[in-house]
Amino acid sequence: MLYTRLIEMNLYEYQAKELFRKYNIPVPAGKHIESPSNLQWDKFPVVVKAQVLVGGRGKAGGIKFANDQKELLDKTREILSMTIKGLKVNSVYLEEKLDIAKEYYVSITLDRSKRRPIIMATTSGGVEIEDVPDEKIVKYWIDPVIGYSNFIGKDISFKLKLPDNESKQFQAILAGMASLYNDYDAELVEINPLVVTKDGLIIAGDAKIIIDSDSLFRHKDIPENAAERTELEEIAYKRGYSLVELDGNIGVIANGAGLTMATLDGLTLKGGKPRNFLDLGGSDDVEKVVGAFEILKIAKPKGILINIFGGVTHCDTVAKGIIEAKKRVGIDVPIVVRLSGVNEDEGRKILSDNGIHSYGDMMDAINEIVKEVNKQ
Amino acid sequence: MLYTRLIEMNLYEYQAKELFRKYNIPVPAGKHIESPSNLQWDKFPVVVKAQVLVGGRGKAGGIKFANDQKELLDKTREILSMTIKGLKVNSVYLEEKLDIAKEYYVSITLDRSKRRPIIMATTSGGVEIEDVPDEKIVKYWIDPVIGYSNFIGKDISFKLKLPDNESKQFQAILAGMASLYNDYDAELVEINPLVVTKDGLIIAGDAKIIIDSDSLFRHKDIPENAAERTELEEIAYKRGYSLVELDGNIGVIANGAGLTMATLDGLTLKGGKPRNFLDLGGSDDVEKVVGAFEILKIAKPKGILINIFGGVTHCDTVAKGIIEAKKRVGIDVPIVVRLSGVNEDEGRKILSDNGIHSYGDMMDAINEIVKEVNKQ
Amino acid sequence: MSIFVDENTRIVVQGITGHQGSFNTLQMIKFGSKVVAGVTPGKAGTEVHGVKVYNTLSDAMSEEPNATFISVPAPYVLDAAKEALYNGLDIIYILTEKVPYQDTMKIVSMAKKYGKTVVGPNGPGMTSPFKSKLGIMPNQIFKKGNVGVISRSGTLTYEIVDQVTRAGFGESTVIGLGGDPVTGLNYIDVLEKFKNDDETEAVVLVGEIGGTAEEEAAEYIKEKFNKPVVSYITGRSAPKGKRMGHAGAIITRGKGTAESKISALESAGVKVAAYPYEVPALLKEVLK
Amino acid sequence: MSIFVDENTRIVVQGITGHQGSFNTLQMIKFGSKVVAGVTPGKAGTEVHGVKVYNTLSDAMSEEPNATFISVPAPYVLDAAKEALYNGLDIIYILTEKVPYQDTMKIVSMAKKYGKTVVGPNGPGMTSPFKSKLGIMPNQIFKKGNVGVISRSGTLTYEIVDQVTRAGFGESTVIGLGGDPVTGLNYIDVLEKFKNDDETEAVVLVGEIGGTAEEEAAEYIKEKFNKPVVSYITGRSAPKGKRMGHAGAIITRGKGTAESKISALESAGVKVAAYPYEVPALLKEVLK
Repeated sequence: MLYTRLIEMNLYEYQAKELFRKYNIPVPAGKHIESPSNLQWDKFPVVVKAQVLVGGRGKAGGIKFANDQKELLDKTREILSMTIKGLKVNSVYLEEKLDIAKEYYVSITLDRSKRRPIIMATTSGGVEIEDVPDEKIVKYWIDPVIGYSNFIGKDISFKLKLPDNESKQFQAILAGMASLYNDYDAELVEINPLVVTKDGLIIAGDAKIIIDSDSLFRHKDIPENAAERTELEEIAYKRGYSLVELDGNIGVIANGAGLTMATLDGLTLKGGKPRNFLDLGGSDDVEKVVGAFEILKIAKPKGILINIFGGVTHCDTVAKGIIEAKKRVGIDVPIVVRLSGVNEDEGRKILSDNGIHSYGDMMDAINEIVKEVNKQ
Repeated sequence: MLYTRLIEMNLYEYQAKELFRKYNIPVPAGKHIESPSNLQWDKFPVVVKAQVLVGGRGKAGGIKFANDQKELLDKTREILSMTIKGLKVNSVYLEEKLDIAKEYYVSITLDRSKRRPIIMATTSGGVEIEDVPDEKIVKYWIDPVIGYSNFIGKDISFKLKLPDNESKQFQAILAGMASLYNDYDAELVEINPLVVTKDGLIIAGDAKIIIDSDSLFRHKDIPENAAERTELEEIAYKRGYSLVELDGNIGVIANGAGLTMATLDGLTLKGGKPRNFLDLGGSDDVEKVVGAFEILKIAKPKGILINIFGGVTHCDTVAKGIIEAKKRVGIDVPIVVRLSGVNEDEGRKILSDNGIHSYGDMMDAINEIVKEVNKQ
Repeated sequence: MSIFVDENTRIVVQGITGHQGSFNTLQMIKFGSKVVAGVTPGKAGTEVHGVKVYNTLSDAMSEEPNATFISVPAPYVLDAAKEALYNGLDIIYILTEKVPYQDTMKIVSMAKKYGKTVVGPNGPGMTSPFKSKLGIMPNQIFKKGNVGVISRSGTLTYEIVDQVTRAGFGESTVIGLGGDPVTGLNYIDVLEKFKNDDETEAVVLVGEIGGTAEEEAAEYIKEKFNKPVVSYITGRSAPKGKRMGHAGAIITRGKGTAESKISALESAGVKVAAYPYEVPALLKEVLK
Repeated sequence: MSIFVDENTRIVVQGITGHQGSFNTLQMIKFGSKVVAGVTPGKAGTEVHGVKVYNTLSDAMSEEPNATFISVPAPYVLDAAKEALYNGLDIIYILTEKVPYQDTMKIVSMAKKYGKTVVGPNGPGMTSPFKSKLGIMPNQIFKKGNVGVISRSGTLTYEIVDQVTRAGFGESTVIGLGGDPVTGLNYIDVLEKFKNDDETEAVVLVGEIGGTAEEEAAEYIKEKFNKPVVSYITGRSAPKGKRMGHAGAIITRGKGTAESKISALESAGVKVAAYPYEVPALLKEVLK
């Protein structure tokens, strides 16, 4: 599960705020800038914010203030040359500096165990929400049959003890968030801080939206952003593979997220160090197998373990893929194969006809590859 | 019920087709014209259609064809000077003439007894749908929890035995109609004829939309059209009364649609002829009573029957209203009053203090007014 | 036993500080109903006729209501009903008129999912003398008895109940379905309850022209109902031809007129009165 | 008795002419499942492995199916599931992966309204050897027996079932919940069924990191479950820190890790295996 959801779609702050505008959620005046040339801004001080898909950019120096045009240019250049947690900053978002009186927090996300969306809100915002004690957070679950309705916003306003002038604004914001959450198949819509200005206006200080990547077929207006992926993960992703890079030396190809995880667990418990998670998925295609080897080759493992339990993916197909890969990709490290399940006998025969031994039991294969790699 | 739903909102064809465009339901190229000056059209022949909120305009001569600019001007002038079934034609709709190969019918409306929307469709369109035998009409009820979904359009296409090239077009049209029906709180969305052109395109030949008038508060983009109302009904409607004009001579004021209807029934069975249906509704307001008398005065009845069973409307309020009306409106025909229910005693006392006798039983009052009017 | 409302009905009034909410709270209390709480946002801490007011229904749930009286403006009814469903109330009575019918459809279908009852909109509610009244019917017309009444009307219901009471009968439960094209309960829903109600020995069914609900009720009575039914149908004198569009006519196919309803009911063995005042006489016949 | 699927399960395959639909129709038939109809628009009159194909599900209802196997592309799953609900099918199994989770939420909540069961999406389905298989699990790994298996995974389930079978045990019913964040059934739904299933004497619960479903199952087992449970949890070696956003962390508050799940299960008396192959040994202990 953890591995399979890697392709969730994070939006940049500037994109999220564009969506907020569409849903009449107040945001500060702002401008998205990809290069310091033509840098125009007329109301100072201004905030310059690095646009990166990773948390903690503030602490990393990715948010700076500028009091005049010259400072703006300097700070923008500075931020545009930064790399935050391994991610290059490609653009900044210039934004009106708010006169902050209070900072709240509000979010809508999926509560998986209840199978329904949960709203969380607190007047103790502006900090990492994990650090706010549970009793300060108002939680409200949306019944999927009833849906979001205004009584929920009213109820939460009262539970937060918002003053009257804030209550109406808060309700409108929450209603907008709920519509956005539904219309855009979001997994998360989060505002932290939700700023109350000294004038008593409530405005979204930051904006975090995660879209369910499975839903992108119906959201043609959402650009596909690169997620927090390493170079190898990006290559695999572009080629349609679900891969997570790890720091070991044994390349792993398995089928099904659960079995792949179990393979990594088994390797680790037996003293092996997996180089990656790679789930072939449920496709029965020789080329898919060959492609997996092509990617693993880039990762330069000291050995490769293939662990297949045939279902949708047939063992003979995998066997053919291994033979093909050996020919075309040119793998020069030890390969240990385990095949079980649908067409197991056919697959094992294809391999042995080509001089490759294969195992029927997963632990035997794991023990073998660990031994092989440790020999080196 | 019949009387209370008089204020349903019919849309003109040109308005309905504008909404169709919004939902990607194909309509012929068209133009709405309120005066023959600046009459521009470049593709002939063209159809000139009277815009009136009443059926049967075709038979009444309200649809004409023009083959050139001069004919267009003549026909437009002609139709703009017409009155169809008592309704003055104020505008026309010019429309591209379709090359018709086949005529279908499709509608979505409320099935009250099932409390869910019903889709009706037939390939025998272009005629009055009541004349099509039931077995030729495909009916499909929309489950309000499941809602409209594409399987319904697919299913109906197969049941209508539409050829493949028509099926996809039909499904898109039905999906558009279903969205429009929901989004605009429609009571009816109807296309008759749904034209299949000789080129195989499916296009809405006509368009009929009725909006639930109770929902207009959330459809600010829908203009409020005058319904099929008489002059008196229009006056009453504008003043907020639910009135239906009838051809008798006894004015009637009662409260509640059911009791008002029962009053008319009783009058009729006893040989009286009601001049109108007027339901005071559930408001407890002296001025509302006075206003009812003002409207009835315009109707020039030979006598007025007031039949009140007090609930939300209190009897003493009605009594005060009658006294006020006598003073201010100046009614010179016999008034017979029946008061029962909440504050009945107080109301009867107010009337008798002012020299007006009142009845406690509805039939006694009905008998009395019939006798009074027949005396004249 | 009564149907729907009885001495265990605990009522919360949504919109209690409004004119209707406040007036009817008092009337319900006078009738003997248990009105346990009221809701008006921002009015927490106040009282209406001795009933505590809360800001939200979820707060008011501390008084353990199981039924709600909704009296908020039409545009807010859907929200109020959703709030009632979210908080698990069993009976949702909606007084408000002019509720968009698609909102009502949503409320009714959601309520069905949760096995809850919706009464109205745009009807007088339900009364079980003298156990509980959830609605706006005038208190003084009732007497405890064995006649059940179902009606689509408001005042016409009072008229009929008044006649029944004056003639010496009394009522088990009186239910006004509401006058809108879509309502929470229909005749058959209520007849099914009356069938198993040991306090009800005869039923008065008050109907009116339009729709086919009375025809369907007649069908049900013919096949499955085991108690005598007396009826009154209004609209005999209504002018023909003023009706919904063509599509509507297809659904009803000639039903919906007073004649159609009366003949359907008569062929189901129901005695149909020509005037409201005839109802007691017919009741005498069937209850003798 | 088996749970969910048995010899009375009559399967219709929505999307029967597709690669998956056709292949699995054959496998289900070989397993002994009653596949009574298939649906592919425009393909009426043809057959797939002897199964009649219909244009629409409403036409296919003439074969009286009570369960469906949905194998259509992700964008069409919502429509297909609505069609299944509209036509009253009792069990809706969705093979398709990458279904938007809000679509799944809608399907699950609508199904609940109608008292229907949704299995999946993105899971291998359910198998009761040798009564019926509704899904894609490999036929050869099963043996009739008294061990119930619940899992969120696909291939890992086969691995475990295979181990169980090779060790000489057999299965009563095997259920793959599906790997998506929202699925029709969760562990507790299934445990409740196993509890009352006289053919099941022990349960294997296969879990994985992420979410708190296993922790909740542990709670249920501790308090309400009366049969021995053996478990295997994957993801112990997963790197920390790759997790959903801050809001997600609040909901789980430290749960969701393999350690948290294992300790919750162990404190509920569940024996947790370190490797899949240890499961049979633990079963031997609890079933001796």
